[in-house]
Amino acid sequence: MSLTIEALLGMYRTMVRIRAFEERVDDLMMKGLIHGTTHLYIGMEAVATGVCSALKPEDYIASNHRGHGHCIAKGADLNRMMAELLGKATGYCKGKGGSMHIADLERGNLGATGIVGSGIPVATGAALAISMRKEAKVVACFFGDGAANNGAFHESLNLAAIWKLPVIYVCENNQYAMSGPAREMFAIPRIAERGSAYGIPGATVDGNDVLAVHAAATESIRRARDGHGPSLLTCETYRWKGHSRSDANRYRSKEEIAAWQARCPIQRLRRYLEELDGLDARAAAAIEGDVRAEVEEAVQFAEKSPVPSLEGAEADLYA
Amino acid sequence: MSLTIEALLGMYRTMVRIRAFEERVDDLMMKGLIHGTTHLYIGMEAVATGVCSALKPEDYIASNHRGHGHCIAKGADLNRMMAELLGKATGYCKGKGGSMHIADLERGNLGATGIVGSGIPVATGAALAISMRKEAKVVACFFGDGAANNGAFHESLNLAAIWKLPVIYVCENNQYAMSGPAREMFAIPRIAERGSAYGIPGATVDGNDVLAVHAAATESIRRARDGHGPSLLTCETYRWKGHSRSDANRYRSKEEIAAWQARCPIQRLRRYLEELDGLDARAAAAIEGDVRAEVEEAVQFAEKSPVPSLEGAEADLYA
Amino acid sequence: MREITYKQAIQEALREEMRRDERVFLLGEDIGVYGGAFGVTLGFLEEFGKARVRDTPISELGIVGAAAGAALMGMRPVVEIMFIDFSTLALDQLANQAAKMRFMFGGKARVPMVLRAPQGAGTGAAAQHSQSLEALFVHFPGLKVAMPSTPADAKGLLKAAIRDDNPVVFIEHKLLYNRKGPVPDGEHLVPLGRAEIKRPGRDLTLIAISNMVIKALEAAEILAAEGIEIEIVDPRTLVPLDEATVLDSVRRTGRVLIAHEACRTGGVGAEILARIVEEGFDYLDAPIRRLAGRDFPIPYSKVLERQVIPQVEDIVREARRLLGRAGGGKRNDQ
Amino acid sequence: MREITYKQAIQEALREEMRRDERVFLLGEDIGVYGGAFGVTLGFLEEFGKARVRDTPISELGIVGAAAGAALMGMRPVVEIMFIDFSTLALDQLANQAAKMRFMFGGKARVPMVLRAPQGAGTGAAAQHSQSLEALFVHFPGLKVAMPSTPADAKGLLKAAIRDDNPVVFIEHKLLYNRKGPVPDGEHLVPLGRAEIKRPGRDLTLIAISNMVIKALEAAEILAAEGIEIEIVDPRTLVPLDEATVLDSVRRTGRVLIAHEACRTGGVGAEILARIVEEGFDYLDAPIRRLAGRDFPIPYSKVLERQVIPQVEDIVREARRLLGRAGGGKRNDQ
Ligand SMILES: Cc1ncc(C[n+]2csc(CCOP(=O)(O)OP(=O)(O)O)c2C)c(N)n1
Ligand SMILES: Cc1ncc(C[n+]2csc(CCOP(=O)(O)OP(=O)(O)O)c2C)c(N)n1
Ligand SMILES: [Mg+2]
Ligand SMILES: [Mg+2]
Repeated sequence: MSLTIEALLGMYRTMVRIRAFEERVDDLMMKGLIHGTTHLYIGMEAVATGVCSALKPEDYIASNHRGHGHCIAKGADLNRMMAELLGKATGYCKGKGGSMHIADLERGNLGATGIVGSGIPVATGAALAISMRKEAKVVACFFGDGAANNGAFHESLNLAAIWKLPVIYVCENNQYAMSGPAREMFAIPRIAERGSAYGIPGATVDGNDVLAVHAAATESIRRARDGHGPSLLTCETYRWKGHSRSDANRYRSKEEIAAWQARCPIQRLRRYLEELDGLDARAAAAIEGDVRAEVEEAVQFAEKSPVPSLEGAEADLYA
Repeated sequence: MSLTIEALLGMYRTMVRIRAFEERVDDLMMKGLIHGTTHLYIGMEAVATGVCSALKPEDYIASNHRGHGHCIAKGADLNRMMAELLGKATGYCKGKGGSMHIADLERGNLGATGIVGSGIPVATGAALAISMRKEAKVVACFFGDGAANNGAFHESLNLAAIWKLPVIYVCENNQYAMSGPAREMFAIPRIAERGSAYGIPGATVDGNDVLAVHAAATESIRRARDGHGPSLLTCETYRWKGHSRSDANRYRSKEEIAAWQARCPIQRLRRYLEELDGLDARAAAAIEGDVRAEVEEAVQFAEKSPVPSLEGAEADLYA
Repeated sequence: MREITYKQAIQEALREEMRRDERVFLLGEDIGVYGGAFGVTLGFLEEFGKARVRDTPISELGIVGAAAGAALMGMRPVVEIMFIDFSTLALDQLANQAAKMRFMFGGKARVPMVLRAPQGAGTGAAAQHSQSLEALFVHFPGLKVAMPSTPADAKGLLKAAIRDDNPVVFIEHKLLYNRKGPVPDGEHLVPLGRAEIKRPGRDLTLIAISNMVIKALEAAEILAAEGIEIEIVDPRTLVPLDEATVLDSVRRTGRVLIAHEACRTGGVGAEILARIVEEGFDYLDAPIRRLAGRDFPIPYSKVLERQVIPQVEDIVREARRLLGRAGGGKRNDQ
Repeated sequence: MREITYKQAIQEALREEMRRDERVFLLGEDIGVYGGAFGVTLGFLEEFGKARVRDTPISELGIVGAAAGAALMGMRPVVEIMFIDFSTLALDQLANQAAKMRFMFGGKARVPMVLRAPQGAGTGAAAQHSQSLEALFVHFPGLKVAMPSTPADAKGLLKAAIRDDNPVVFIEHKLLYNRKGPVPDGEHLVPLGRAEIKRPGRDLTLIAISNMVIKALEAAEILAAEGIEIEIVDPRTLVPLDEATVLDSVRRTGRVLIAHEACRTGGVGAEILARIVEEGFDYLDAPIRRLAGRDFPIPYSKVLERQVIPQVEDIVREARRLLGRAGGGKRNDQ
């Protein structure tokens, strides 16, 4: 691991940015300013950050319903994200997509999708395109533990395996698929063991340790870029918030949540940086201040943006 | 292995019956007397026979497009089978189903299906019913190597695993899915390794050795009946004939076919029985004569049966 | 009569049938302790236990197929698909297996299963969580399709669906869950295949489906104030479709408007319209018109979402237009 | 003009587009050395190699999704689904991803992919290999749907579909593969969205789809001998639908018959009928009638299979009936 302090600080900033963005979204939801539902990434910041920091800007990601973190980690513009959540014409999708469908094609985010598992075939196809064009790019495909029980997972991993596609499958095992506990929905202890069904490497890392995620992702990405095909990286983590707006958290205990909160991925990197003398309280506060300001600016941008109209929407349907 | 000579002779007769039936079907197809397509089981007789001989009559099977062998091994009436193939009103499905849809619910054959992999969820649901009713029955679910790459396989095996359902998944690896060679469609050497993705035992047996199939099936069935859940049994075998009527066999060599024909499952059991002094040429000829006569009778029954009419077909659509 | 919500009505139906017949069981994602995404099965786990209130992985194809298999064995599963949009993942098992088994097997099998799912826009859930997809199911012989608009129909039809020996797709509307309506005490069944006139009227037949019935009733009040009496026919089940009741109404009014939320092109409005033309052409004094979802995926923005779905004012306007009254104006349905 | 088969026409289209644009590639089951279940891609592996003629496992959902992903990246995949019946397995990727991505993403993405699949009964392949499912695709905004009936249309539409920047479902009919017809030499494109009058006539407009066009042409000969001149309109694409050509014909004839092989209930015939009623009611001298597949799964028996699908004699009979001629008799379409 040869990460510079700058690189580590970059990761730290990304994680804090995700956290701040999500907290503000949560707040706007409570206030009824965001309609529909959203799925918050709080607690899982190390996964998107660890993976995306190992990608090059020209690489791709495929996201899912819990996608804000992926999007931010891949470098998205918070203004356009927030505008999208507020259903505004200036949003990433001109208000047509919302939280579950943000795509940022310019920065290689191939889009979020609300149907669990459905991004996996799409990511696999993107990797196929790369492979056919003989480009040295890779696709990182994010999905949850729940998605790993869908047929889309199976068919895609097999395709990628037999065609040696440059894709890394990142399973964010936050222990639950909505209320479904991974321990009951799988009869195996580690989801990464499924790699063996396709003849691809499967690795499990602590998904709250951004450095561990980064290291494992770097390895998988190198493999993919070198033409050795896909791998399955399972990151063990936890979502702090309810599954979505309507979740009453009946399926898990306060203690369990608290135990995972004690393992905060941001605090963890902060402590590490402090040990390295890379970050002190002032610097941390400055970062915090920066990102809160960015987020506030995004909210203001979104609020004063115009609402969309259906005028010309045909052109957004058919090219 | 404590199989009696009678039991072995029963298996032998079943295999010869399947072979004779299929050869006659092939012949009727060539003559244009069977329309549509059929998928012949010739060369694979040991799999259905080995598995079904390990089942009790009250157990169930779920079949697939290449289903005549399963059907016969589960005790079907050749007359009604042949009548179905000839599209007659006396057939198993009153001429409405044809080769790919024969079901024999009285004998526990839950039916064949023409959509690859689609019988797997159905078999799993049947096992769920058994499990909910706390019956000591099992379901044997037959499918090909090709089906193991479909999402239906993945979702079903996981369900059966987490619910410990009494089902044995019998993958008939005849090396090809139509023209798709298993060696190219999987990046793993043995399909049975996929069991580990679901936390269930996976075993691979010589699918041309009826005794090996019987032994492995017996073990899986006991496990299932005792409440220990599903297993995945892969039987390595080969189909001698083309995939279906229209196959030009462009994807495999004559030598390969010949090599597998030299490993005929019927001859193999015959040699074994001869060694045990359980069968001599006369007895073998008698069996051969019996089943050929049965098959001829079936053809005659089918030929003189009436064609169906749509009269009253509404009642065959909605109960 | 006592008033309960649509959701409570569905709960009563499920509970009564589960108590009555132990072959009835539920399976679906998050239906246990979570109570289902819309809370329909809240409390069921406690009463009926894990075996009969079966939380599943996110395996729509697998669980619909498992329901078909269990049904074939004589069980009576009720599968919940969290949003009907996801039924596209399960369509093979539903339409090529469950729907066809009986016929393919020559009339031998019975597949008594129900697939329940909520549909409809209006919650800001965007393109993949807001569709109305009844047209898919209507096209596959072997399926029955129910779409209740009131608590009473929801209860009665769901009980009938569970007792039916065929696969029934039972489509709920998200915006109806918390609406109240009268539901008779005690055993209440509504047979599949019988339409209901939700409001009688002489001037125009408005055939409305699911939540459109509610909007139609509102529109009817507005129109009544203008002296226009529209008759609202709710087919309640699309398969079987009660053509007789529809045609009888058309015979009396001579004018027809059909309203549904699903996309216009290829929606069931076309089928209903076609049947009226084929069987009741001579009754018609004017072209039949459809009010339907515009041919777009459902947009996220609240403003846009509202625009792609027919609203009360659209019904009012179309009714006026059909009756040659002023204020017909420009239409919003493409 | 030279005559080639429908299958050869499709081959020419694929070959020309693959030679012209290296982003075009094929994926599907057994399309390589086997040449596809119907031999459409025979020889392609030799010319274009394994990378561009990509044999896949039996993973319909996965490969349609992979095509969508590759298309999103700027490739132009053409997926072959062996029988359209299996598209039910891939419907989520087709209808919820490929069709919606552009819209959901605010008009940014392009998804230039083609899904080719054969459909139709008449080969004794029974309930799961004989369906006609165009109605499913027509209902999802974002998809285009082509159904050529002649070699020339097959070639021209497929080339246009491949060059189109949207997902196009291109539906072939098994019974047409070996039929010959004239196809112009050289570059030949048929724009999506333009109907063609396959035979002019003054007495009745017969809107026929896919293989029904062939049956309609036969029926027209029989009717012509009786002095009845029917006009056969082939929409060629269902989305976009060329309403103008249809309505213009109806305006001239005043009588309409619609024929397709798909099940009657919820079939596209209803949609076409509805549009004519909505826009051309005043042109109509008689109720529009549909001739369609009966609402059954396709039975295996040759005898039964024939009975559930409209035949030439059914068209002749219905045309006579609509024109009030003798011999209309009892109908066979439920
Ligand atoms: C195919 C499908 N089934 C069900 C749902 C409803 N749903 C949305 S998110 C979710 C849980 C997903 O779990 P997981 O994949 O672990 O991701 P997480 O939400 O935990 O990040 C469910 C069941 C859906 N969106 N798509
Ligand atoms: C879902 C689906 N895709 C494709 C087909 C066409 N098809 C029929 S059999 C077959 C090969 C099946 O291979 P396998 O499962 O190995 O069984 P086998 O025929 O070798 O016994 C294919 C591709 C189908 N029937 N269903
Ligand atoms: Mg999860
Ligand atoms: Mg095989």
